[in-house]
Amino acid sequence: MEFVKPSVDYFELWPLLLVFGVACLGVVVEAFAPRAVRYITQVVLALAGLVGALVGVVLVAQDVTTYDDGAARGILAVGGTIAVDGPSLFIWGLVLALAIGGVLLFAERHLDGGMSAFAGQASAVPGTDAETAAVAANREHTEVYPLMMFAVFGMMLFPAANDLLTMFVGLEVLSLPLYLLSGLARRRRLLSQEAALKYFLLGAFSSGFFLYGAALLYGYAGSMDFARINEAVRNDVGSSSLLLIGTGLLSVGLLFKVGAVPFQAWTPDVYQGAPTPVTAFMAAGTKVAAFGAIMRLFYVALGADRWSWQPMMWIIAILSMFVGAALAITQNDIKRLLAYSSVAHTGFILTGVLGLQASDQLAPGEITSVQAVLFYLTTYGFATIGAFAVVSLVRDAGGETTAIERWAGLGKESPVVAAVFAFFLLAMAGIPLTSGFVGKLAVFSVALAAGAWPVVVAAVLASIVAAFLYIKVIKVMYFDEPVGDGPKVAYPSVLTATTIAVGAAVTLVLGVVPGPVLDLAAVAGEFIR
Amino acid sequence: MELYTPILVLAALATGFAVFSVVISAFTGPKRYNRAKLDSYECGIEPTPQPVGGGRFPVKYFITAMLFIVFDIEIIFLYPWAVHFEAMRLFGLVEMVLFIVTVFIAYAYVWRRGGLDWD
Amino acid sequence: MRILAADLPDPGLAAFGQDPWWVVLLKAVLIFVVLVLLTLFNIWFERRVVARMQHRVGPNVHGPFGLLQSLADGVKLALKEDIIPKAADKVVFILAPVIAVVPAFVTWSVIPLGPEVNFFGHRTPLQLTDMPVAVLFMLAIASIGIYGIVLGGWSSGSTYSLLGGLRSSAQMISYEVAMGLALVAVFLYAGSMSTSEIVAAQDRLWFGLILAPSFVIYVISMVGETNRAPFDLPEAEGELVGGFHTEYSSLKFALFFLAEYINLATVSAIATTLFLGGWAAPWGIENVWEGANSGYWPLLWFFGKVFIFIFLFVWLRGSLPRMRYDQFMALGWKILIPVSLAWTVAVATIRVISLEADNGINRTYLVAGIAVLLVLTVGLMFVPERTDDQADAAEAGEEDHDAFAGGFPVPPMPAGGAVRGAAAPLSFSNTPGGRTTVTATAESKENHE
Amino acid sequence: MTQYVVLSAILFTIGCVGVLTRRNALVVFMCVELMLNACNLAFVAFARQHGNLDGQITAFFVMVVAAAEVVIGLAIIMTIFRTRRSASVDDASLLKY
Amino acid sequence: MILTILILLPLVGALVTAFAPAAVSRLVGIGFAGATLLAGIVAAVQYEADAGMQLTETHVWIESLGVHYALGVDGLGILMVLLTVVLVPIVLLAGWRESDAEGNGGAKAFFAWTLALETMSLAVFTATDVLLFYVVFEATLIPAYFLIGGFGRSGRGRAATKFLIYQLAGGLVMLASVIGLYVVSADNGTPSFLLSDLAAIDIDPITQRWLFAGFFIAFAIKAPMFPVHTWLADTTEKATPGTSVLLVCVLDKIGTFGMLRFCLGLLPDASQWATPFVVVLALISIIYGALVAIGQDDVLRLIGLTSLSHFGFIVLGIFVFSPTGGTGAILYMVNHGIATALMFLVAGFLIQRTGTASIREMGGVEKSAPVLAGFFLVGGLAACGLPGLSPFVSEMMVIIAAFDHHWLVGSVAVLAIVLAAFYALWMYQRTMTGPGIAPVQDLDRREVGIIAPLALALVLFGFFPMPLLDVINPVVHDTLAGVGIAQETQEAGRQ
Repeated sequence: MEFVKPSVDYFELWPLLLVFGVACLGVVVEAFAPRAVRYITQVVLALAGLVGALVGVVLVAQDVTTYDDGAARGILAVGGTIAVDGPSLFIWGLVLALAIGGVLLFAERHLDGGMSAFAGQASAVPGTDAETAAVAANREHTEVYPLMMFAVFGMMLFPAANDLLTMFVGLEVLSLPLYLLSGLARRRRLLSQEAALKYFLLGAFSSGFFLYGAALLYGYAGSMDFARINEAVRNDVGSSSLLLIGTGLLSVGLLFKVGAVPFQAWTPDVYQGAPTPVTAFMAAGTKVAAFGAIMRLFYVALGADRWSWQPMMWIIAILSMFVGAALAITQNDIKRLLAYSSVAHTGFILTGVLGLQASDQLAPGEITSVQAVLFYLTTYGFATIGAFAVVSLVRDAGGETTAIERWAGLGKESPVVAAVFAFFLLAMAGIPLTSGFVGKLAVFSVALAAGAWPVVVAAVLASIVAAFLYIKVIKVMYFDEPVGDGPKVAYPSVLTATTIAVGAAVTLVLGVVPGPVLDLAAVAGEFIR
Repeated sequence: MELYTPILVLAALATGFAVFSVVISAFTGPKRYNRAKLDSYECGIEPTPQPVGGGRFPVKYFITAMLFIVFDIEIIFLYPWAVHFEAMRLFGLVEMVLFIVTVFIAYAYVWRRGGLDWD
Repeated sequence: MRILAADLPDPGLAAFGQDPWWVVLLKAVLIFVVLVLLTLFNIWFERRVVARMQHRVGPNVHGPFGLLQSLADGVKLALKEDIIPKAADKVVFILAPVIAVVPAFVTWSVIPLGPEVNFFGHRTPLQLTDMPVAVLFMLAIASIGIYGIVLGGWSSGSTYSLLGGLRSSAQMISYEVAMGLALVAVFLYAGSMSTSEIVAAQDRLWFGLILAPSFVIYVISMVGETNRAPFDLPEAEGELVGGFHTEYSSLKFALFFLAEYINLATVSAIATTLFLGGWAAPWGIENVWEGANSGYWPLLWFFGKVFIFIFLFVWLRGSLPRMRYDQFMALGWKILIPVSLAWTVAVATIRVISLEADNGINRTYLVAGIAVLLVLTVGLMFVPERTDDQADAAEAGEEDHDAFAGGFPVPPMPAGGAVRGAAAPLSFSNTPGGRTTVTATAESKENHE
Repeated sequence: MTQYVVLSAILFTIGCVGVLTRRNALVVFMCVELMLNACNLAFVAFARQHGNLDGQITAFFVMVVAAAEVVIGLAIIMTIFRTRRSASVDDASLLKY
Repeated sequence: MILTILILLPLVGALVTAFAPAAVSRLVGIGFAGATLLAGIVAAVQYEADAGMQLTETHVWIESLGVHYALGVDGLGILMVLLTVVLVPIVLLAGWRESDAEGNGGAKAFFAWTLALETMSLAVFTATDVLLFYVVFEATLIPAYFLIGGFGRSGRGRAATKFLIYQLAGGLVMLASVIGLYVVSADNGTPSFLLSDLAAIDIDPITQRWLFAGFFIAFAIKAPMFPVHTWLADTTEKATPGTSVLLVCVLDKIGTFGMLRFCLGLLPDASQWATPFVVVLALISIIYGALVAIGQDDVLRLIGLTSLSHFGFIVLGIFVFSPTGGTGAILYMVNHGIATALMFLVAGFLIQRTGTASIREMGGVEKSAPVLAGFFLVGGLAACGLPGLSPFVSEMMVIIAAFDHHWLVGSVAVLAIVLAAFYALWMYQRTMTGPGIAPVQDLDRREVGIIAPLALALVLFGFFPMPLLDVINPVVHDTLAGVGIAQETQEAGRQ
């Protein structure tokens, strides 16, 4: 058997490899460092790794040159399995930035009496003396940092994968640590464990679909490689039923990850049950990575087959927006509410994904769908992580108070927190002068330009419903009389404070001067086809 | 598939023998009913009823099983690599060393956390 | 993904899959018969040898030298009542012995017993069949055998059987890892997984010599794999009465017995094939007599080597005490596996150096990789185990709590681990340790009931 | 080859139905594994059909992933089980919408 | 540049007020409002009539979306700016005390939000880039929301939410049209949101109609028209009079302002096409508003509903496409601003004194508080268009134009005057005359000082509307020119 040695291109990959290395190093630290120094070591290690990787992304981004056919910039690494191109790099940077915020939230210890938000001893049964002992011993799982780094690695691999196998591996590497993390809450452990269980079962289920879809596509095209699949689709080899079913199953797996209707069932439970820092990181990061993957798969591999998957996407987008917004209104738990709103946002982003147009149909300087979606992801990511960070501040004796009615009077209790949260909500509602508005504008524009006007109309109507939802919360915070002694706001350490501040700042800046980021997304440009 | 049919022949032979002896023992042996004899053996004391599903096991067995899976998977990758090693040479070696080291990190973690201790 | 092209059919296996049906049938029957007889002989052999070692006589009544003893035992078993306890899960209970015994036979289908011979006027190798993944196949089948034991133990509905089954499964999988890793080195050198080609690859030098560590690891783990003394913990009569087959009687029990002894022969045969040159005559012999490796003679060499191993088994049983379970597991997980991993890498390195000798390789690149691994290994070897986790145990003993949450028959160590290893001198200093041991045992017992 | 694909499809469907209908978390989980293995079968079958090894390699990776899922999944299920002595997904009902 | 200063001044004021110590915050706020007033006057002085769009400034804002930070005012814009900068200080003064009343958000917040609102409104009136307009158009809602929700009578929270939902809904519908414009401009070369660029494109009629629908719905909600007016009554009832002034007299003008700027300016054909429909709606609003107003018992609610009728007039004036009508409409916007502001403020003082807003529980105020009653009467008469007060002029012009358009339309409009007279005078009669409640204390010097200018303005423009008309006519001429061309083409098409 002849063997062709693949080129690994370590330089372009080193952000990826660095994150993975740091994750492994974290495990080594867990194994050998004494318990006393683990916390600080892990936090420093994780932050250093992420920042280093971020720098790496910038360097690589400056370094990459045009790919041979000239349409896109970047390279195909590791024998064509990983595409380091503009969108990949943009998403890497975004994920890393969000992950830094995540680490800061993970490391927060001031909110809950000097303890992090994670269980002292996950294996100890809740309510047993084993658990109380673990709490008394001031235990905490510092494994969360390596786990998170693995998840980040997956989030970076997922959108950069250039064949179905790598994409599947990325999907799993991103999911598995999150399953565990969402089960590690210190408070309300039963809820948390259930969340983990549901997330895991449904997640594994959906990844099964993804895999079978991949198998069928492989059967159709005879290769896992996106470019090959694209060729096959263009030349229309093989039976189109394989292609159709395969595409459907693949999209089931992917749409589950972004929590699109009808695959959103896990979202509220997991968002509510998981420890809030995890929720923040997961909500922001997973969506970014998964949408990167969705765009790559559907644009690069199945772009030629647009007309068969777009109708499905239309329906799913519309459903997601309406169901998400409508169900969100009925919620009385802030985390569930945000979860459903994230479902609605999935619908909006899908609207942008639908804006796919051949480059010759675009006017010079007109915004492309990739650009729009990337921008929306940026705005959404920061707003979400900020919002959940704020949620982790509002507490009472039993931990966080997530019941919305208990938030009444927050405007008087702590005007700053209330204002920041209201700001995030307005951003999600897409009020002008917040980043959310520009994001909506961008995705709607591309969708309309691509002729998906029914979706845009539906999106507009849905965002009216959604707006009502966010305003409802703002009204509670400002104009309702507090029940009982009203909510208390725990004073955060600099870590959470930084995260919230950065989130708010980004949300504001992107709302007022979105130009630079939009241009960056434009420079990120096209996928390597 | 020619290569595999002989195996089936042998397997059929063995199965036939096994089934035969299981069946035949029902007829050759005597049948003398005795309640105590049908109880599960508990050193003579009154046997304790088994909890449904065999009850709960020490978590150690679980951990062992998981470790086994991990290493079995590693072996899955080692075998083809070993067989085609001559083709890959240095590249293969380096990649495999990286792979082994990665697995080894997890192994070290388990070891240090007492996952391998049976006391 | 475009690295690999389609694989070509393995030229080395041209000889196989050509036999007419009657040859196949005949071969199969022969193997079957040979195995049954071999078992009968092995039982007798073991009893005689152990008896010698213990200055007894052993079975000597039935037939010459009591050769028919095992046969008699078999018949006796067949005439015993076939009991199915009422707590048992009937179907599985009956199925278990079958599942245990069939794989034991099937494994032999890929063992090369000799070269191509004239088989009733038809040229065919002395081997039922072979395939590119023969060794993998053997391992797979062997691990199916484990199901028989686990299911047998589980379906008996008796605590002893249950724990016996659990233990045996745990120890089998533990040692299967070490075994599997030990084989990697062989494939590295043979460049194939088909048994016949591995044998062919050893025509110059036996792997048992150049790959001594692999050989040693394999031998140790094969003993563990077969639940034989000193690793016969699943049947530790002191703790578990009969282990997984406590509730079995009559021919069902006989089948388990049969399976165990066939596995004995199987692992020996595998060892012979992979490490001792299979059916090839020991060196020197073909120099003085070139016919040694042709015709049916190789059968002699092959079974000779197999019997060496079987004697080794018996010898071990006769001379070594049973290990404690935790020591046993520690041996498997903490010594065999790391060592075999390190050894594998070392072998691969040597291979590369020898292969790339002509074009000078970049050694620093290479050494770096090895260094990382060795540092990790050595570091692991010499760090005292669980230093900080003992501290944890002191402050909140929930990890141990998990450890025997369901009750675990082996007495737990006192926190200090003072009496680890059998030979700790008994003194007043560790009597509290001893006392805790006792109490812990009691509580664990009642936990698990 | 098609019959292998059909078989894999059947297995996949069985697993899928199992996930949707069964209530015991462990059984659900096994059904998921069944789905993954059905995928493996399909991959290998297609690999043989197309005469390249991609599918077989994929099968390896799928095994790895399946193993990882087993490890994590069993850990999670066991934690729940230890907590409430029941592995039924219906009992996991604290989270209601 | 002056316009940017004009916009930034109140913004800075809002921030400073928000962070200033409570003691001086009100002074700071009023100071900035005054400064803004000055800036507005300066701008007005620099503005010369009959020179089209001027004081313009243009910078690229979001390049990839073709969005610019582009400002400029024509006659209409400058008038609205003036109206705003004049009304805001008055509102602040009027809210000097009551915004501190218990249950309210406090004067500091009131002043800060009001100034923020002023910034946004000024930006709306001066924006010449569609997206910039949209952005600030939506942004006005936030301060308005907090003004309504934070100050006024109980139940204001719901009112605020209702208000915001209505407005957001309209806004988002409009967003669709805005994006539509973007796509259209992208299809015709490079995408741009500049009014000037967009006016250059001639959009095919069908697209125009869709876009028109989006814009018109938004503006109809903003300037309450018949089907989508229901937020108005609740809001004006619950909010403080000051807030109501800002809403009705400034914010709602954005609606009619937008109709002139965008519907007529950018989509002439569609506007032509929609005329019958819009005119009917306008008439319904006129009559319906008047009728409902008559039935009201709450003073503020009543006043709010009267302006529904007035906005009907304005829209009618705009959509009859005649110079008289257009001029009348724009003039009406100014006058209505002044008159209604007067009404609201006086009513506010009245409610402060009587402690109730229910007409049924008032009466005979004129005996104890003649000055208050006098101002109230002026306002009422202005509302029903008494000759000599400025609304009369505009109302007449609109009605004449209506008759030119179609005799039926005109006569319906006339009918409204009668109704107006009825509700205005009947309200006055029920509250001021007749058997008195406990005597109330008359307006003090501060309050007189606050509302006197408005009354004066009413009288002044009643007799000398010329200065306003000079500013207005060119705008109307330009706008109608745009539409008129369309008319001719249509006729050409018919022959």
